[in-house]
Amino acid sequence: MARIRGKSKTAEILTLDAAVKKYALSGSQIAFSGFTGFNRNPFAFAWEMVRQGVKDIHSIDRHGSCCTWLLNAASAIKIFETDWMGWGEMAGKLDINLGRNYKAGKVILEDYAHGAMAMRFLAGAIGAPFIPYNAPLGSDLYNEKYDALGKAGLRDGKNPKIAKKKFIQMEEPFWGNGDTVLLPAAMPDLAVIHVAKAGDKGTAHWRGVGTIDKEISFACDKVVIIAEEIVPEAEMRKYPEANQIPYFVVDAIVECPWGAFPSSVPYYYDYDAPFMRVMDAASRNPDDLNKFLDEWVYAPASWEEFLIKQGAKKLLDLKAESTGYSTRMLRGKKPAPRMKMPLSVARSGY
Amino acid sequence: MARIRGKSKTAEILTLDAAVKKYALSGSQIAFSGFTGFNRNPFAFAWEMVRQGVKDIHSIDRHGSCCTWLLNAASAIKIFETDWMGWGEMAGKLDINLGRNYKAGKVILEDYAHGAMAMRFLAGAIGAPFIPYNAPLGSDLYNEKYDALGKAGLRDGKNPKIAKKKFIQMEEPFWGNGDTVLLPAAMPDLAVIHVAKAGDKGTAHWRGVGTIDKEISFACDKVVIIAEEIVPEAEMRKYPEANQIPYFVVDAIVECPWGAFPSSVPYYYDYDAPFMRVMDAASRNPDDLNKFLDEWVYAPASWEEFLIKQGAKKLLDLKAESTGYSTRMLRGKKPAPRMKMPLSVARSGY
Amino acid sequence: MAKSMEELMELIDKIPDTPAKPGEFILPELMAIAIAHEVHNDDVVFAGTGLPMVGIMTANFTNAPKATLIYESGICDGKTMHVPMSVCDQRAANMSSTLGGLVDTFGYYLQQGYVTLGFLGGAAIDKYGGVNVTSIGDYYNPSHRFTGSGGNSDIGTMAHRVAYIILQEKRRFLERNDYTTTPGWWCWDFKTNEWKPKKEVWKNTAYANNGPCGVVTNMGVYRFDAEGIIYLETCHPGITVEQVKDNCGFDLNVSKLTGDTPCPTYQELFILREFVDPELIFLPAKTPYTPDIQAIIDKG
Amino acid sequence: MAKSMEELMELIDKIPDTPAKPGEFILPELMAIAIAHEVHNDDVVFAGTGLPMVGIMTANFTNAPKATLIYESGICDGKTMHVPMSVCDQRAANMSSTLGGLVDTFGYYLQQGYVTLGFLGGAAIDKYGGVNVTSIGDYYNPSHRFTGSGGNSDIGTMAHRVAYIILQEKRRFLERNDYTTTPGWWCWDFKTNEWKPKKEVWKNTAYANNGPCGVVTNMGVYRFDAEGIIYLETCHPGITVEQVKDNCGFDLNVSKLTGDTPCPTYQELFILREFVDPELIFLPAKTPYTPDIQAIIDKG
Repeated sequence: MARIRGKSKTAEILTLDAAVKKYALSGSQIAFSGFTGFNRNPFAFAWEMVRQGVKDIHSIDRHGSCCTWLLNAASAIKIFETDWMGWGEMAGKLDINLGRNYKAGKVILEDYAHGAMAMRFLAGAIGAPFIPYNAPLGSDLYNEKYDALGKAGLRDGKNPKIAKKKFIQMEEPFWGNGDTVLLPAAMPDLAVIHVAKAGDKGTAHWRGVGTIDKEISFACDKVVIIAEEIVPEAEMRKYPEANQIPYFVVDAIVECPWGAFPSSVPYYYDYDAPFMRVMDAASRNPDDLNKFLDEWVYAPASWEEFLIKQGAKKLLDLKAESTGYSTRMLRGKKPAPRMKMPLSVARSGY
Repeated sequence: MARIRGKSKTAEILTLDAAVKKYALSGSQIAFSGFTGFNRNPFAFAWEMVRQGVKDIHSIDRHGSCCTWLLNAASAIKIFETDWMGWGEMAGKLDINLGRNYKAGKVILEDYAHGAMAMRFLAGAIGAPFIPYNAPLGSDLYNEKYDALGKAGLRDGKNPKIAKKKFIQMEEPFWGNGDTVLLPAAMPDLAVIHVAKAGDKGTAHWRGVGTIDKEISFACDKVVIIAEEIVPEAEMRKYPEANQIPYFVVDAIVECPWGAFPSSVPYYYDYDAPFMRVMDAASRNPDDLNKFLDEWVYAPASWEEFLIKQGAKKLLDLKAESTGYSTRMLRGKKPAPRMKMPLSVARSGY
Repeated sequence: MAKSMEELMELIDKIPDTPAKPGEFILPELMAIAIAHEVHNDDVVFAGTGLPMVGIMTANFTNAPKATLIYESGICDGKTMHVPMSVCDQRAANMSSTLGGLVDTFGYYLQQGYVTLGFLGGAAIDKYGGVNVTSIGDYYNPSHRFTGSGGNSDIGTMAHRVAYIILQEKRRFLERNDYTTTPGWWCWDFKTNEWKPKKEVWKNTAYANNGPCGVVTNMGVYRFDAEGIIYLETCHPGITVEQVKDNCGFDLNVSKLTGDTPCPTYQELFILREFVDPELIFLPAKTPYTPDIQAIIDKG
Repeated sequence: MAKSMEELMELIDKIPDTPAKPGEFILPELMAIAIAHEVHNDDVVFAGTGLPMVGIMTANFTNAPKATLIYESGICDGKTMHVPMSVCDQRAANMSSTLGGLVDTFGYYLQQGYVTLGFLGGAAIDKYGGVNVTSIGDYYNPSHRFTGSGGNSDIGTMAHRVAYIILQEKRRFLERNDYTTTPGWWCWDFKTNEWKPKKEVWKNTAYANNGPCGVVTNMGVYRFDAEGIIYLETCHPGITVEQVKDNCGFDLNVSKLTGDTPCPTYQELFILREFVDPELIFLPAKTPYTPDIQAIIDKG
């Protein structure tokens, strides 16, 4: 839904610390960039949120990520409105911390689906209040009984970020096309978007898999860009077709190299599957989890210290090759083979 | 609105002649790429349509273009559902041929607006039957009296490409956000998209100003790509972020260098303002128009002959420089100055 | 003998930024600069083809260098070196921040609420700033048929402020339009068939308080009062209030007239002539400089 | 001594494309190949993380080289050299046709009707192919809470055909699911509160005739009859019909059984082991080749 702005935003360059302090307010609705735990999760930002003790977050997302894993680990999420509550490589399994908090009644889960959330962010981005979607009729996702925010009394119109209904089923009026479902726009308070490069005026860019970070950036009131590198704006203007975010949507830019670790930034570094396994293992009991948080979140003096603690070998192994990823990192039980050409192309062309 | 396809399309490479014969059917609903008369108008395709005598086109578009100018000149358009009926540089004035045909009762005009048409194509592209848009309440565009297709009795549901209503005003049900307007998706029979490059499998790409050609390509049943050059598909896969059209939406690819003349293809060639003035002058009386059509449309043996007749100097002058356009072409009364830097950047930076 | 663009750039700050006198510029120049003055440094501006484009380009080189220029084809903040003939001219895309498409500009930017100023043309305007770019007479059998909305109705209602450039004639300044393409401060409520303040028709929408902030014609500059009714703010130099009233189809409020429209400065004219439209695409001819200005230029 | 990937590529056509024998492969290999066999050469396939991804990658290297692989993060037709761990792994984007985002995959591709086959996982399935990946027991106080839909409910209802891989247990093969994430051939009509054929609930929509076409479990392969009810088509080698029925929560139709699930061929296994998951990310271990196959490999 539209927010009429009387003047243009001007992006300011902030430290990670200052950006979290200014924009990540307890109780606010936040969306993070990337997809699952593997791609451009603004982990350093979530890490700093936990260090600063931000609480009661309404996380609205298309996935569980390294960010939501950490926020759940610190019990900082109060409402999780999303569609897939696994995270990272622990695909197919619920985030363990989330499960524990849910069982303890500390978090409300509102279930949607990937496509539905994508459409909700699209609607939010284009300033539309809702969007029709072929949300599957007969799915309990669109069963009024299972509207968790409604059941919790939060659809009373008092929170301007929570729609009065989870969905509305209606007869399609233009084509005689059966029933369709209207979904409310997503329009969170804050977008935290990890990108490869940002100009010092705010124009931002990434390569590789797309996700819906452009839509999120437009759907949110405030936008914080976390960049591997801040470059002169002129640099970003050489190939404007490649930029996804125009500067006028950006409130703050933070330069934070390796800030998406342990997720990947294509063409910069790969994801760290072993570290994600460490995170997952830690979540299996509260003592281990506290130890993990103490060691990896609270103890390091800065994000740079956190990276230094990971060690040089890891940074070397994760550094992306010209394919955009690394073949030096051990992901499974055997090292990655070196290939000159994909088998499908070699055997069947395009 | 969705069309369920049981198998993937496979793009075939056709000549201009064969592509028009196979896909540009009289009476069908067609959308052309580009924007106004200046950018990536698939003019060669429209030119061949006129030569083959295609009639009764329902043109659904965001603009008048060189294509619709020529189709109107040949009285080949029966319904013009669009938002801006000027064309090319004759900005601010109605297309003269269109005006003549409209006065003679030979064409139905259905008025929308740029944003409305963009949203209708977005809805068509994502398979949604309609989309809510802040179409201005109180504008006669959204006055039921001025629904031209309705008045003509064409909203009876018999034509699957014409919605039962031009728009529906409704109360916004999720946020208490006043009234909003639902617009029906655009989902024409045919998209004709002029691009810079296409892979021989169909993946397509352009640089420069964007328009809504990706949305149109997905919104239409059939898609014909007209490319300045067809290259090996492998060539297109080196930087997939730059490609707008995946091959599986493409039905046919036509290689047709300079096929968007007299409009521009950024980084290939500029628009030809003087030739557009010739077109406009010709439309001012029927004799001149017939002479123009005889000379420039019917007489040349092929599109290549048409280009040869334009002369080498023109091809040299229009050839794009590394800025994407040409400074050698006389557009106004004085030649273009050579600049080393935009004044705004020189004086105020970014 | 002719100076390079770089040499001309060096001269800009030597040209006095003081108002030129009537007769030292032509009307389109006055109008282009009047348009430029509507732009604030913190605006996100969405401009239409023609003089609006020329005007905001000039603003970007003078009073509003930090303003963001949007063109509806999808161009965000192009750093233009040569005047575009159209909103989808590649010239407008030079060194832009992003290059999207119509869904970006009308959805992500405009409907989302990022556009602070729209500058548009119009064929006719009503007393409340409602604009007609569609047709005169019966819609289905018009005496004049224009191009239709283009982006007019979208930009004219979703930009925070909107300004228009219109040729002033009795038949173009009207109590009511035959066809309202873009509603002004008052409009029809089609649900009740009443003519109402727009704020009521658009009640509860995010856009209810947006509306026209100014009109530039060949005769003067106009504003809107608290009731949403147009009034004359300034007359262009040499134009009388009587002439303005004679070219207005309703009883125009001239009580708030503040005087003459400010003349463009020599520096503004220099920038407009040398850097915005030196190709003479939108300006009909290059007006000669006064001898003292020409002397500064010649001296280099 | 170890062969390069290029040398291994040269060997592919020398490995016999004849069925291996039970014991010469492990169950995940059988299942991956069973998944691969669901893919047609003219499919646009949308696959989920895990074994579905491994299966369709294998298909792209064997029986369906021209199939288009879509990953929900926005990847179209990547030419993969290393198995992705996730649908947004950059490995999956290698040499792709386009790189969009979720709006592309779920809107432009899926809802638009371009996806011909979805291959997904599931925690539990009902007799009509309805799938639960959300929760067991009371939704608000579940005995098991799973990850939730992800793309399951979208892909499972808008792809022309959809197939699932599910671990077969009595509590996962049910007459009715506690929670239906993705409806199968029958589902609730929430407007009338009736359990109905999906074609009736989805009447007039473009998607009414889409639905499940197959299920692969650790015990067998299943299809759906004209009423939309699941039946056993093949048992995996070594599995009896009795075992299957014991691991099914409803009275399973076994009358259409055609025999054993085809064993993967030596060539398929070679491709799966050497080219799809040589890093052993999804496969638990590398199964030794039989001596005659190993001899072909060693001989080069």
